[in-house]
Amino acid sequence: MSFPLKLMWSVIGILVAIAYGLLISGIIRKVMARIQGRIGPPVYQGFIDLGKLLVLRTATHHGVMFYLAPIFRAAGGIGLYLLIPVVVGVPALENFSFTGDLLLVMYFMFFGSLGMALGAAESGHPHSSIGISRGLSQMTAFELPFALAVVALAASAGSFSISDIVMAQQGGILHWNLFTHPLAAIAAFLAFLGMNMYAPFNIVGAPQEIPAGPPTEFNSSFLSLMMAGRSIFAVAKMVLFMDLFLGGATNLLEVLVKTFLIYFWSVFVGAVFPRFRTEQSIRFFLGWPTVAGVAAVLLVMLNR
Amino acid sequence: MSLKYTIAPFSAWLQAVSKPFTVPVTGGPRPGAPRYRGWHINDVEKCIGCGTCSAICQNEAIDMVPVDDPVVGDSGLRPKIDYGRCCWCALCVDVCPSGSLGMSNEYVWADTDADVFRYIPGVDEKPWDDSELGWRREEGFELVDHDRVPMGMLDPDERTQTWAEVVIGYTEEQARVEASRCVDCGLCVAACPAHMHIPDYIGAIRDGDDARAVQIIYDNNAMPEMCGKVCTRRCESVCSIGVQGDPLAIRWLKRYATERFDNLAEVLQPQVERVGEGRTVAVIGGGPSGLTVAYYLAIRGFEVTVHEALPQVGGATFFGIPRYRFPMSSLEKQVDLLKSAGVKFVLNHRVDGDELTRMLAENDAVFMGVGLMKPMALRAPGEDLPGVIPALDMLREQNLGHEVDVGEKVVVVGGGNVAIDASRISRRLGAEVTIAYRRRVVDMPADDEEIEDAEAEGVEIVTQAIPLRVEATEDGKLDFVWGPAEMVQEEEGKRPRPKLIEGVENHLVVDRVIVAIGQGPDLDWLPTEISEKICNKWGYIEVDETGMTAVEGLYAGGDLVNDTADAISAIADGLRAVNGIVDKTRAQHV
Amino acid sequence: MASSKFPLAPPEHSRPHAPMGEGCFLGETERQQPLALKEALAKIKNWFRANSLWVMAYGTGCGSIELRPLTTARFDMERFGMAMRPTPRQSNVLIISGYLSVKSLKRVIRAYEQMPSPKWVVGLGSCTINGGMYWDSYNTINRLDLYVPVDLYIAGCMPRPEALLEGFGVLMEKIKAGEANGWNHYLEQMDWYKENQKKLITDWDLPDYNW
Amino acid sequence: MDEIIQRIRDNFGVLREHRQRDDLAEVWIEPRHVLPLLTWLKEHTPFVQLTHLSAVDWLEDGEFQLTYLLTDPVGRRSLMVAVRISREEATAESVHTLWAHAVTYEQEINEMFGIHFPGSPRQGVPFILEGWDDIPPMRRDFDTVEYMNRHHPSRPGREHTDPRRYIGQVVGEKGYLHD
Amino acid sequence: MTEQTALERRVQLWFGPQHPGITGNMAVQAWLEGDTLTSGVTHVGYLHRGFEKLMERRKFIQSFPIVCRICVPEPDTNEWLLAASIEELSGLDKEVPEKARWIRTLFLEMSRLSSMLMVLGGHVGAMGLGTAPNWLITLRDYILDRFEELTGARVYHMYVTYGGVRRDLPEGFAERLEANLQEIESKLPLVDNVIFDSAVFRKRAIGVGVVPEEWVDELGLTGPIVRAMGIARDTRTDYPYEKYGELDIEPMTTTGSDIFARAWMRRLEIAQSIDLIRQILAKMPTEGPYSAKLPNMLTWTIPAGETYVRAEASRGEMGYYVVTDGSDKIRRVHVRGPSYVHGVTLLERLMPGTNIADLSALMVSLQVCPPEIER
Repeated sequence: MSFPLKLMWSVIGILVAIAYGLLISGIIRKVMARIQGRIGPPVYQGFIDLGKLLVLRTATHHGVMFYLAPIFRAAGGIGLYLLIPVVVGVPALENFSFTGDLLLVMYFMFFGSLGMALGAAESGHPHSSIGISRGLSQMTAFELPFALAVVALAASAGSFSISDIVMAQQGGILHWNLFTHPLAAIAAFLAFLGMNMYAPFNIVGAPQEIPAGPPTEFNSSFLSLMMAGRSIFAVAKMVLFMDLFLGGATNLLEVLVKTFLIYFWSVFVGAVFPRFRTEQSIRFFLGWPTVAGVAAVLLVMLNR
Repeated sequence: MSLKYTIAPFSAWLQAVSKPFTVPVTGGPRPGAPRYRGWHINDVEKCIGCGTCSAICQNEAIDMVPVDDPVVGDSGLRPKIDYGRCCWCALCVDVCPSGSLGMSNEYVWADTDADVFRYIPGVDEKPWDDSELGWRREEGFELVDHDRVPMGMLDPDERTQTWAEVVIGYTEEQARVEASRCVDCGLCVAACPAHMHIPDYIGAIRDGDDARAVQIIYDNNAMPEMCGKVCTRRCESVCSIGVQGDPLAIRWLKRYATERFDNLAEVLQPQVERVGEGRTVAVIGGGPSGLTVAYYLAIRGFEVTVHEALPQVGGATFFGIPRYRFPMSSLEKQVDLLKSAGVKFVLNHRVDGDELTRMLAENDAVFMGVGLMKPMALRAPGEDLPGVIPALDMLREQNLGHEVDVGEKVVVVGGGNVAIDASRISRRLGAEVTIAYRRRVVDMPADDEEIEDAEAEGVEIVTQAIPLRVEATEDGKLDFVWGPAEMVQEEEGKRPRPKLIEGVENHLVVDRVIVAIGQGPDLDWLPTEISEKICNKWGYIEVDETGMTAVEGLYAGGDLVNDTADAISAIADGLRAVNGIVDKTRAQHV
Repeated sequence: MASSKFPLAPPEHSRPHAPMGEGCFLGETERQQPLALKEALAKIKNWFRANSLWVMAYGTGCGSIELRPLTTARFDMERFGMAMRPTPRQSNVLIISGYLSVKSLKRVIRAYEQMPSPKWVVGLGSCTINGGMYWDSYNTINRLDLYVPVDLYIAGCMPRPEALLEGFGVLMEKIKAGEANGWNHYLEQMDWYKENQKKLITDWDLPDYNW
Repeated sequence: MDEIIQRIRDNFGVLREHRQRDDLAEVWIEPRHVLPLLTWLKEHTPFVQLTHLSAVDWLEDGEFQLTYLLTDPVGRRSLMVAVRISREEATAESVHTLWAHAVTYEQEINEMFGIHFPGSPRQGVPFILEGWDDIPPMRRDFDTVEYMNRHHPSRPGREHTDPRRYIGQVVGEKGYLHD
Repeated sequence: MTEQTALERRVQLWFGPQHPGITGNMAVQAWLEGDTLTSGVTHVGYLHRGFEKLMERRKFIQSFPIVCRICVPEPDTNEWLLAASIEELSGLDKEVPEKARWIRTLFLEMSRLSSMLMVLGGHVGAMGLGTAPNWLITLRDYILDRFEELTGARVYHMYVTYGGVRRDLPEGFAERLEANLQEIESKLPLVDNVIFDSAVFRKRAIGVGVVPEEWVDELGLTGPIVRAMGIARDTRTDYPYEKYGELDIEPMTTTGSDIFARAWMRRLEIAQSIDLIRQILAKMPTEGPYSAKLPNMLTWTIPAGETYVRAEASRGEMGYYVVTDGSDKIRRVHVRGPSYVHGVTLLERLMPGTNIADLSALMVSLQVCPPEIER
C-alpha cells in the first residue's frame, strides 16, 4: 500500500477513533449512572460536549506553553494510535506499525502526559501544579509494572513489534497472552487501572481536593482538543492492550467488543471504590503489580 | 487488605441491574404533597382585606393593594405577594382571619424577568387558581385568639331581684388579654358611625396605658362610658377576628378604660385652639348628639347652653335605657366632665317654637337633637285600651323613679332593644313576661346578648306572632289576640316578610300590653316657616354634610336625622355638627 | 425609603433579555456573513450550547441543598446533558443558589468573570429576586441583577429539584432561541455593573476584570 | 448545684442569681471575679466545659452582659456565669487560656459587639465580615434596616397600603381633642 | 527572616469557598509542604445573614420561619430549640399537648436520620466514590417526601412552633414512613459493602484524623465525635427532652476516634434512628390536639428571662441561649451550633500533618456546617 493511501486510512482511523472514544465514554457514563441508580446522559453526550466546547470563547492568557499543552496531549494520543496496528493483517488498519514500535509506544504514552504537565504548570494554578505532581508520580509508579509486563511479552515473542506479538497469539483463545502469561497480564491490567484514571487511582483530578487537577485552567477549544486527545489516547491504549493480551483482532467488530471489555474493566473497579491517596497508590503499584511483573519477566527468562 | 474488603464492594454492581431511582420527567413535575406550600391562592369574595397576612409576614412580602371600593366590613384591599420575598412559611395562611388565603400545591415558576414574580392571588389569573390541594387554614391551629375573654355577669336569678348592673366589667388582667387579641386591621373604624380610633385605644389598653386609651377614646366620643355599656357595636359585627371566632369585645374594652378613671378632666388634656371664644351656642335636647356638640364646642371656647325638657340630661340614654344596663353614676360622671368644660344646663325646660326663633337670633349656632319622641301605635283594634302602654313611657317613668305597675302578666310587642328592656324591667317588677314578635329570633333587631340575657331571666319569646287585636276581659285584664305567621321570601336578597296565616287565633290574657314597635319624630312644636324648610315628607330633618339644616345656623343631629337611630350614630351626627360649626367659625375669623 | 446610592435600573436600551445578535463582543464588529448562513450557524451553535450545560458547583446559599438531589440519582440532571464542573473555567452556568453575602458576592463576581462566554447566571429563590427572607439583613444583597446579569430566576424558597429541572428547560429554550444574552449585556454595560459592584464592596481589591 | 452556688457566693460574691431549671442556674458576678471564678470552676468543680460565650447588649443600661455557659458533662447540668461590663469601656478578660475555643468566641464578640479581650489572639482579625465600615452590627444601636436601605436597595415598584391607615383615610377618621 | 523563608517554601492553598470538597460555603486557608498541611485557618462569613440580629427585630412568631435556615441539611433542630426555649420562658411549655410532643420527637428523629444519610454519603463522596452518595441522597429524599407530606415543604419545614406543631399527621403517614424505612434498610447492606467493607475506604479512613480524648473537655466537643471515642454522651439521653425519656434508647459508641470510627458511628446511629422512629410510631397517640391554644401571635409578649436549651443534632449538641426582656421580641438569641467548635478550633488543630487529600474527608467526618458557625 502506498504511503499517501496509508496516510489517508490513518487519518480516517484517527477520526473514527476519536468518535469511538467519545461514544465508548458515553456508554461508560451511562453504565456508571446505572450503578449509581441514575438514568445517565445520552450516549452521544460526549459529542455535544465537544461541539459545545468548540463554540465557546476563551479569554485566558497563560503563555505559549499553556496553549501547547492540549496539542502535546493530542499529539501523544495520535502518535500512540498511529503506531499501533488495529487489525493485524489488514493494511488499511495496520497504521504505521514497524518492528520496534512497542518501544516507541511506551515513549508516546509518557510524552502526552509530560507535555500536558508542562503546559498545565504554566497556568500557575496551584490545583494544576498539585495535580501534575500527583499525576507524574503516580504515572511513574504504574509505568513500572506495565513496562515489566511488556518486557515479559516481548521477550516471550522475541520481538518488540506489536504485530509479532499479535501473530504469536494466534490459534485460539487459550493462546492469548492473557492466559499464557497470566502474571504479566495481572501486572499490566492493574497498571491499566492507573492509566485510565478511574478510582481508586484518580487522585490526579480529584474534584474533592483539587478541583479538576491539571486541566483546571483549560476551557473552550483547548479543552475540546484535550477531550479529543484523551479519547484517542484511551482508544489507542485499549487497542494496545487488545493486541498485547487479547490476541489482537481480525475484524472491526472484534475490535469493538474487545476494547469495550478492556475499558469496562477499569470502570468495573472504579465504580465501587473510593480513591487512594497518591502515596497509597504508588505503594500499591510498587507492590503486587510490580512483583507480578518481575515474576512474569523471570518466568519468561527461565522458560527460554 | 483482606480479600473480603476487596471483593465486597463489587456487590454494588447489583444496583446496576435494578430499576434506577430517577423520577421520570414525562407528564411534568410531580404534584406537590396534598398540603404542599406552593403559590398563593385567595378567595377574593371571602377576603375582607384586613391585612393581617401582611402584618404577620416577617419578610414584608405582602402588600395590600386597593382592588375595589371599600365597604363596611371590607377594606377593598387585597394582598399582593412578592415572590422575591416570600419564604413559603404559610404564616399568612394560618393567620388569615377570614380563611380566604391558601396555598396551592404548584411550585414551578421560572422566568427571565425578575419583575414578574408578583401577583394578587385571586385577582390576577394564574394556572393554579383552582388548585384543590395545597396548604389551607386548619381548625385547631390558630395564630390569633378566637376566644373572647368571658364577661362576668350577675346570676340570672339574682338579676331579677335587683336593679344593679348586670355586667360586672373586665378586670385589668382580663382587659389586657382581651385587648391583645386585636390584629389592628381597622375594619371596625369604618363600621363605627363616629369612626372611633378603635385599634389605637385597644392597643393602648394592651400596652397597659389606660390613660392614653381614654384620651384616644374621648378623641371623638364624648359619652364613651355610655357607649361602653350600651352601644349597638357595629364595630364588633365587622371585626376580622369575628369571622371565624368571637369578635373583639370592643364595647367592654371601652367600658373598662373609661371606668378606670373617676376624674376624666384630669386625664384628658385637650389641645385645641379656642376658636369659639366669645361665641354662644344653644343646644336643644340633652341627648348623645347634643352632649357631644356641647362638649367639643365647649373645649373650643364656645359658650354652650343645653336645654333639656326632663330633669336630667342624657336623652334616650337616660330615660330609655334601664339602670341595670347603664347606671346613673356613669351618666353623672360624663355630665360632670361637660360641666367642668363649662357647659351650662337648663333642665326641665321644653323649648317651644318662639324660643327657637329667638335662640337662632341670639346665638351663633343652634343645635337641635330632640330625638324621636312619639311612640308608634300598635295599629290593631284595642290599641287605645287602658293597659296598652307604649314601652318608652314605661321606661321613662321607671327611670324617673316613678312607681310603675305592670301587673302579674305582661306581653311586650316588638323585637328591638326597647322591647327587651321593657320586658326585663317587667321581670324585675315581678311580672311574667312574654315577647311577641312578628318575625323570627334571628330577625330581631335587638342585640343577641340582650335576647339571651332576657331569656335567661325568664322572658318567654313568641315569634312569628302578629297582633290581631286587644280586648278587655271581664275581670279587668286584657286579651291579647295574635295570629301565627309564616315567613315569605318575596324578593331575592331582601329579608323574608311575615305573612299571617288566616283563621288561627291565639289568646293571651295579660295585665298589660307594652308596645315597643318603634318611635317617630314629634316636631309639631316647630314654627311652620322652619319646619317647612327643614323637614322631609316623613317628618324627619334633613341636613347637609356640615350637619346644618336649610336654616342658616340651625344644626341638627341624632335620631331625627339619621336612619339608624342609635346612640353612636347620634354622636357621629354631633361630631359632624361640631365640624361644621368650627369650620364656619374659622372661616369667619379669616 | 432612604435615598439609595444606586441607579436602580440599567439603562433602558439594553435590558439583559433583549434578543441580540450573536457575536457582539466588546463592541467588536460582526463579521460580514450572509444572513441566512449566519442564522443557521447561530442556531447550530446555540443547540450545542443548550444541550451541554456545565454547571459551576458553587453553593452560595440554602439552595445548594436542593442541588444535591438534582445531581444525584433521584432527579439526575445529567439526563439533560448538564454536569457539575468544579472550576469556573469549564462552566457555562453559574447558579446563585440563594442569598449572597457581600463577602460571597466578591467571589461570585470573580468566578463569573472567569467563566468563558457565553455564560449564563441562574438565580434561585426569592433571595436573588428581592432579598427574600434576609431582605433586612445588613450582610446580604437584595438584588442580584445589580451585580451580575441574571438570565433566569427560579422562584421558591428553595425551589425543589423538579422546579430546577423545569427552570433549566426554560433556560435551554432561551439559549436555543438566542435570547439568553446576559453575558453580552454584562460586557456592554460593564461600567454600570462595575459601579454597582464597587459601591457595595468597599474594600475592592480585585482587578477590574478577571480574565 | 446549690452547694456550688453557695461556694461561689462565699468565695466570690454573687450580685444576683436565678434558677431557671433543675439543671440550669445563672449567677451574676462582678467583672473582676470572672477569671478567678472560671478558673476555679474549671479546675476544682465538674464544670469543665465552656459550652458557649455570648454577649447581650443592654443599651438602656449602658452595659454589655457577657454570659459564660459552663457545663458539667458528667453531672448533666449547666451554670451560666454572667457579668455586666460598661458599654463605654467595653473590655473583658480573655479566657482563652482556659479553653482554646474561647478564642473564636472572643474574636466573634470583638467583631460583632466591639468588646475587646486584651491578650486574646485574633482580636481585630475579621472573622465573619469583610470590609465592614460601620459600628459593630450586633450592637442594639446599629439599625440593620437603615443600613440595608443604604447598601442593598430593594426592587422598586411595590406599594403597600396599610388597611388601618387606608380605612381611616377613606372614612375621614378625625380627632376632636386635638386640632 | 529565617521564618519568612520557611514560609516562602510553603504553598498556600485556598480550599474553598468555591470548592466541591468543602462541606458548605466556607474556606480553609491551608499551607502545604508537599502534600502535607503545615497549618490551616478556617474562614467563614460567606453565609453570614445576621440571624441573631434579624430575630431581634422580629416578633416571636416571625422569628420561627427564619431559624430553620441556620443549618440547611438539618433545619429542624433549630425549630425545636427556638420553640422550646420560648415556651420555657413564656410558660407555654406546660400546655403543649401530649400528641404534639410525640410528633415533635418523630420530626426530630426523622431529621436526624435524613441528615445522617446525607453525611454518610459525604464520607465516601469526599474520597471520590460517587456510587454510595447517589444512593444515600436518594434514600434521604424518601424521608424528605415524608417531610413534605407532613409539613408541606421538602427542606425548610417550619413545622414545630410554639405550643405544638402546625398540623396533624396525615392519614396513613405511619405506613408510608415504614415503607421508606424498609427501603432504607434494604439498601443499607449494600451501602455497608461499599463503604465499610471497602479496602480503599478502610485504608483511607482508619487512623486518619484522630481526635484525642483530652480535647473533649478542653474544646467542649459533643456528638458523634465524642461517641466515636467510646464516651457515651448524648443529649437525648443525658437531658431527655420531649419524649426521648420514654423511648428505649442508649447512646451508641464505638472506638477509634478516627474518620472510620465517626463514619461507623453515623452508620450505627442511622440504625438507631430507624429503630427510634419505629418506637415513636408505635407509641404515637392517635387522638388529641396537636397544638396548644395560642394567644394572638401578633401581640404576644413574654416575661423577661434567660435560658439555654439544648438538643442533639446529628452533628452534636445544639443549643439556644435566649434572652427576653418582656417585649414582643427576642432580646438576644445566641445559637450555639456544634460546628462552631468542630469547624474552627478543632479543625484548625487537626490540620497540621494532615494530607491535603484527607482534608475534605476530615471535614465531612467532623460534619462541619458553616451556616451555624457564622449564622
